[in-house]
Amino acid sequence: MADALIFATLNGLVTGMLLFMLASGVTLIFSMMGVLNFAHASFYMLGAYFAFAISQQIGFWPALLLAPMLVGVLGALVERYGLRQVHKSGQVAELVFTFGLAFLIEEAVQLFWGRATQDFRSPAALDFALFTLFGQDFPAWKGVMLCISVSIFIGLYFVLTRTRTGIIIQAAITHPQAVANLGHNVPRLFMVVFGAGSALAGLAGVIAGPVLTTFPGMASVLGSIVFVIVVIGGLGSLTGALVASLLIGLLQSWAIASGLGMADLLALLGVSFPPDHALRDLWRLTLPQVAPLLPYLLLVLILIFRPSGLFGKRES
Amino acid sequence: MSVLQLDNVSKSFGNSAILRNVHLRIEPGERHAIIGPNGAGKSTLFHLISGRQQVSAGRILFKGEAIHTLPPHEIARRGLARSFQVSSLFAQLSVFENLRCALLWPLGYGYSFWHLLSREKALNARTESLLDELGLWQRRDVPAGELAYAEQRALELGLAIASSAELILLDEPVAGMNATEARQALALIRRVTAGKTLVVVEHDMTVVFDIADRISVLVQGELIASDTPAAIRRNARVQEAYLGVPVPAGGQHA
Amino acid sequence: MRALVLWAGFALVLMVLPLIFDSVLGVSILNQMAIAIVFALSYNLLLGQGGMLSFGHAVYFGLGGFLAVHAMLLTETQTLAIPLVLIPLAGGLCGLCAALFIGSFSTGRAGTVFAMISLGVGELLAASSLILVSFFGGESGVSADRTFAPPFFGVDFSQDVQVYFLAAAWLFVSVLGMYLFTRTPAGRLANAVRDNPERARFLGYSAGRVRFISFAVAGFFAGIAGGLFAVNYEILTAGNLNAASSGQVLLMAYIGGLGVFIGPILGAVLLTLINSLLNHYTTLWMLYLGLVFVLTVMFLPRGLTGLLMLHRVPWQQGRLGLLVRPYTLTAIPGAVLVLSLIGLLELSQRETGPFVYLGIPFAPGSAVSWLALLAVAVIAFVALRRTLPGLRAAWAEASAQSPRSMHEGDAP
Amino acid sequence: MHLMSSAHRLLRRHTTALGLCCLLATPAGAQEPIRIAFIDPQSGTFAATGESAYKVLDFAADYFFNSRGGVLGGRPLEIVALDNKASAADSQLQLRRAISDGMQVVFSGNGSAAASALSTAIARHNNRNPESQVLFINYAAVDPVLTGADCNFWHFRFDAHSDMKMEVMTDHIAANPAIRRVYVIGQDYSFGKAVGDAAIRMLAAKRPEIQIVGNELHPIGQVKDFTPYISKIVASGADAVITGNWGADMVALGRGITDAGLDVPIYTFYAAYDGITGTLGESGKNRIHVVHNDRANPVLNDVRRDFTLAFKAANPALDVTQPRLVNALMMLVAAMEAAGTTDPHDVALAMEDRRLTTMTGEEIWMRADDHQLFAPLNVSVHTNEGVEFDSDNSGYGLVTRFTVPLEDTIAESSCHMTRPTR
Repeated sequence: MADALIFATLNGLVTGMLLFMLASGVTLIFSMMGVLNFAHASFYMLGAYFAFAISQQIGFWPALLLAPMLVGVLGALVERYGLRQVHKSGQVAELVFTFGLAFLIEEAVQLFWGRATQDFRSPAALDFALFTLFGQDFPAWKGVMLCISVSIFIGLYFVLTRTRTGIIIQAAITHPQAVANLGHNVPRLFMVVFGAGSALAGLAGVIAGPVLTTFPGMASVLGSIVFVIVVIGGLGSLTGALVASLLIGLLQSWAIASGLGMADLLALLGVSFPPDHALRDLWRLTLPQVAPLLPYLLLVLILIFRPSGLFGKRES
Repeated sequence: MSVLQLDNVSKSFGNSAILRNVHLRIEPGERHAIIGPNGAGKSTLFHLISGRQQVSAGRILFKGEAIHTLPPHEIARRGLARSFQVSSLFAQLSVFENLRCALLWPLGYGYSFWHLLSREKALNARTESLLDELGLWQRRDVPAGELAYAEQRALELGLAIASSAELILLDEPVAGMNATEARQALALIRRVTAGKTLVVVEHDMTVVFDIADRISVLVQGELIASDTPAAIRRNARVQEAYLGVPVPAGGQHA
Repeated sequence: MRALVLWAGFALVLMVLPLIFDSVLGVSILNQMAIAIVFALSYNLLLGQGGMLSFGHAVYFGLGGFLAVHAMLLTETQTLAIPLVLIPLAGGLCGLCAALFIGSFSTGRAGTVFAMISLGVGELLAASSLILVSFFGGESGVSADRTFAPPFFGVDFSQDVQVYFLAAAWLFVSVLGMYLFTRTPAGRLANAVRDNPERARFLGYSAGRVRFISFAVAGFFAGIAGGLFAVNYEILTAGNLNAASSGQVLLMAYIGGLGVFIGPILGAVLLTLINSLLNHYTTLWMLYLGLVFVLTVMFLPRGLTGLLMLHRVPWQQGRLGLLVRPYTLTAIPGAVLVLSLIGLLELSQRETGPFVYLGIPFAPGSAVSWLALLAVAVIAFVALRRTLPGLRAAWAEASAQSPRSMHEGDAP
Repeated sequence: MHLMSSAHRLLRRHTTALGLCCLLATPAGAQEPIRIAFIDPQSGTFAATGESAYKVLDFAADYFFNSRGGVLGGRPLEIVALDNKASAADSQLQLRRAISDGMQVVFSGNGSAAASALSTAIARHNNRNPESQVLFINYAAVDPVLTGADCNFWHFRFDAHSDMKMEVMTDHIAANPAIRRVYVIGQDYSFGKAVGDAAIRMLAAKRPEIQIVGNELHPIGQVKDFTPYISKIVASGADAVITGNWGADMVALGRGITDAGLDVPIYTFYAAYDGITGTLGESGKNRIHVVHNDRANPVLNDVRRDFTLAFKAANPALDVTQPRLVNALMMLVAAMEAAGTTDPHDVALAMEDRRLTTMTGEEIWMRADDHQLFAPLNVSVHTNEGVEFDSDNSGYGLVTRFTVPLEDTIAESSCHMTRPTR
């Protein structure tokens, strides 16, 4: 049991930090521009596909750098020529626009790379076990994933607290109107933040692509979870995004590892049902089965009882 | 019995107190103006009375009943209407629809989904006459968002007075108007609020002394005086704290 | 009087349609359209009329549909004899109940919070539909035979055409019901709350309660649409509840146009045609659909009906004639550009064999084909750049009196 | 009739307005073609499988029949792909389209939901409209109920159903004394559950001492990361894994297991072609065991070899993924020739109890009781050794290690079929 728990925790950390790379971008973009970017996970997918294409030509390591940059430029272009155009039609239109964009990117990816899963692999040099615990390998690539995502977190923290741009961004998060009054070029700032957020998502895609498989559905699998995190953590709160990312990552990982079921719970309570009971589907549920539901349940509960999220200060 | 009674009302955000121990009584039929420098807490006072914000301490009675714990729509239903400093309209609805919406609750339609609006003759007639009264007849079918500034202010006022509420709070009704527009607006206010209790927040001193029969002065969250216009003019504390600061006629405001 | 004529005309069109499109496929598409129209209009009550952006409207459609199928099953197993004509009502009531429950905690806030709750609830239900097999039937869904219901004046509903008339009747009633709802105090207040919830509060209305009512009504009609689906297809699957289904209805309402009542009807008709016909000709239809959607959001914020409505001012001023020439001049290079771009996309998808497009054979492997299409596209684009200013000027002239700026809606 | 065709023209004109009519190019034969609807996903997530299957069927129609003078005295076969987007509702819409166009045979199979919806819809349609009946050839949906409790006269299945495959799989596992601890994992829906339940039931009957160390269901198509599941498999000490997973879930599971350094055989049904073989590559070598009807390597005879070569020449990026499509087409044509008509009722009767020698020389049999086809079943291994025809042009492919003859795959029929009377 202990070994399962340790591995579940490690896996939860890796997933959680990966989710944070996406959630941080969504949070930054939302706080500044008031747009919940539905297409954010699509940029993550583009990161994986771009890296796959580049790594086939010139190798993985250049791809690790180039693909996120490409995605970032693409994101900036989307902001400049798409979102800005829609901005005048209001918040709902912006949300709907990113929704349509996600749809479009998924189709475009299929147009270029087809619908099958791509054989995108981590570099062969890292194809070894970092350590083996209780007979199970921890792949080196996962260690790299963790390193990259943690250093991104540290880098982000540094940029936001120690640099001029970061301080303007922070100001824009809490007082979106005030920054424009200070004479900053807000549209350009928006474009930069959108591009940087997309690049972060792209980087997440590059490092996750080899592990979580690169296929056209990879965006939608992750997409809504990222929103859940951002909302649970509190719209506009980076700390919240970090905590919620780790929470969701660990929660799902532990839920799967635990293997507990309703039947166990009922047995604990001394209740039993005949196997053909009308509610048989309910009491046969196991925690791993409902693990993917947990984030959504948490989302709905949080929104009902604490709409500003765990760390948020503002409602929508 | 006073129409409106504020007992010891305080409001603070975090550590900063916006209003401190405000006592105020407004009698039926009174035309009461609240003046004070920027940041004195005038708008906050309106927000507290109308239920937009919650009091930190004290209580507010409307016709003898406590309303400071009620949500805004409950307060409005009891006969307290207000206007906003920045026009707050239903931008995509026509002028006519804006006013009709304001009449629905007072005429007892509630949340009805079994009445057809076009069939309600009395409702529509009242809306039309209100349109007339506000001088917006020609703009009847224009979306509120497309009105000119002065027209928006007129409609704003219309939404506040439509319900024939007993107490009407007007937040800077002539702000941003030129002299002619302000004069017309004042005439309109006088005409449509005849016989009702009126509380006005206003910067423009000519307006205030023109319209009000009582004036309260709010300085840094404290009500330092509440008296007739003549008495207020003479009041030393008011002169020191407020009128001592030169305020050019015509009312410059932020 | 004019309204009466319009509604009679609507009824007449509904009666005549199956006589014109009387093939099995034609009737089938008509049925699909009827369902889609009711569904899209119910969504419009939320987003268009009430300002509530929902990413989970399929929940009410699906629940209504599942309940309807179960009601049909009850009839099939002779537990209860429910006339088929009332099945959509059962669906509607189920949608209403679900909306009453979910609306009770989700309509307190609009905007992003509402959108996120709808997303969460939608995902929750979609995921549980695969787990709760006894009600949702797992991935193969629940199926029932409609012909077991007692005949309705001798009609046993074994033929699609018979179902069409049932669907058309419900469509008529639903459209009328939703139209009338928008003309009631509750319906008008929904508009008011959409525009300015704060102000509505100071007029005596709880914004949450107003939204709740619209939400419940929308749920009811979505449930009716689900019930019609159950009657027509005799099966419901988890796919009817999921996010893709919710996205579809958003697309319909948005492309059609949210501002005007008939907008979603137009959107539903158009999207049904695209969904059921376009995929026969190209595997890229979803890509085209996505492009159309994104371009609509960008350039036609009020959808296709919004574009039509823009012509009202020129129409009223009798200047529509001014637009004919510039429209034609722009449409020709515009159409050529679009067609050549489609040609390029399709060509890129072909691996072998001649690809006959617009009667011209192209060879996927040859550079000539590519260059030819590309050249046409470039020429059309240049031509379009030259004709657009003329259109813009004509627009400005035609709608001179309107203070609103002209829309660049028709730029492809 | 006249009205109907004019309506048809009207509908066509409608699509011309969309500017896409001309994309439809159908070569006109001298004789009226026999048009066959292929209702499968051609767009969306599941399109890869549907597209490649269509290509195989279309190619086989030309290769075996049209180039040799057609069917029923010279009528060419024409396969019309209709996109059902793997949805039950769209399947029905496409069925209506096929009926509108006068087609009498429907091929389908991808996705149990769509197939069972189609089977029910076709049975109902045929009941209600005896003048426009349709035959349903199911080439891939493996839910046992389709030829069991939910069987009907119009449905013919040309793939072994999941219980038959599971019999073979469990026989194979039971025969391997090295396997003592088995982990069962599947997608959380009826097929995944059925596979898991069947595996446990059959293993318990065949080798009771085999321990089931895990029985896990995961949400279908929703799992971001399989590592937590893999951890559990590793922790359980399993020495074999059984799964019914397909698509991206299969790839992710397979790669997850190998990434974790777990060297155990994985027994499954759908772990080849359409990108899966290529993606599994080296990591799946000798680990992935697939139970299927469709033998790829070693190649049994020249007919099969020539067909594959010709197909690969025409479609270099694709593989002959499901040769049972060819079997189904051959039996259909044989039944048509025997009945001397394309009338679905007569063809169905002619198909019952029919035996046929396929292009590989193997014999297949369509049982009349439940319309289930019986054919030799194979256990094949994912490898790059001894592969004549690889898949996804990856060098890897399936090599059959073990074959169960037709007679040994026959299970009791549980179908109570009501045959329509004329």
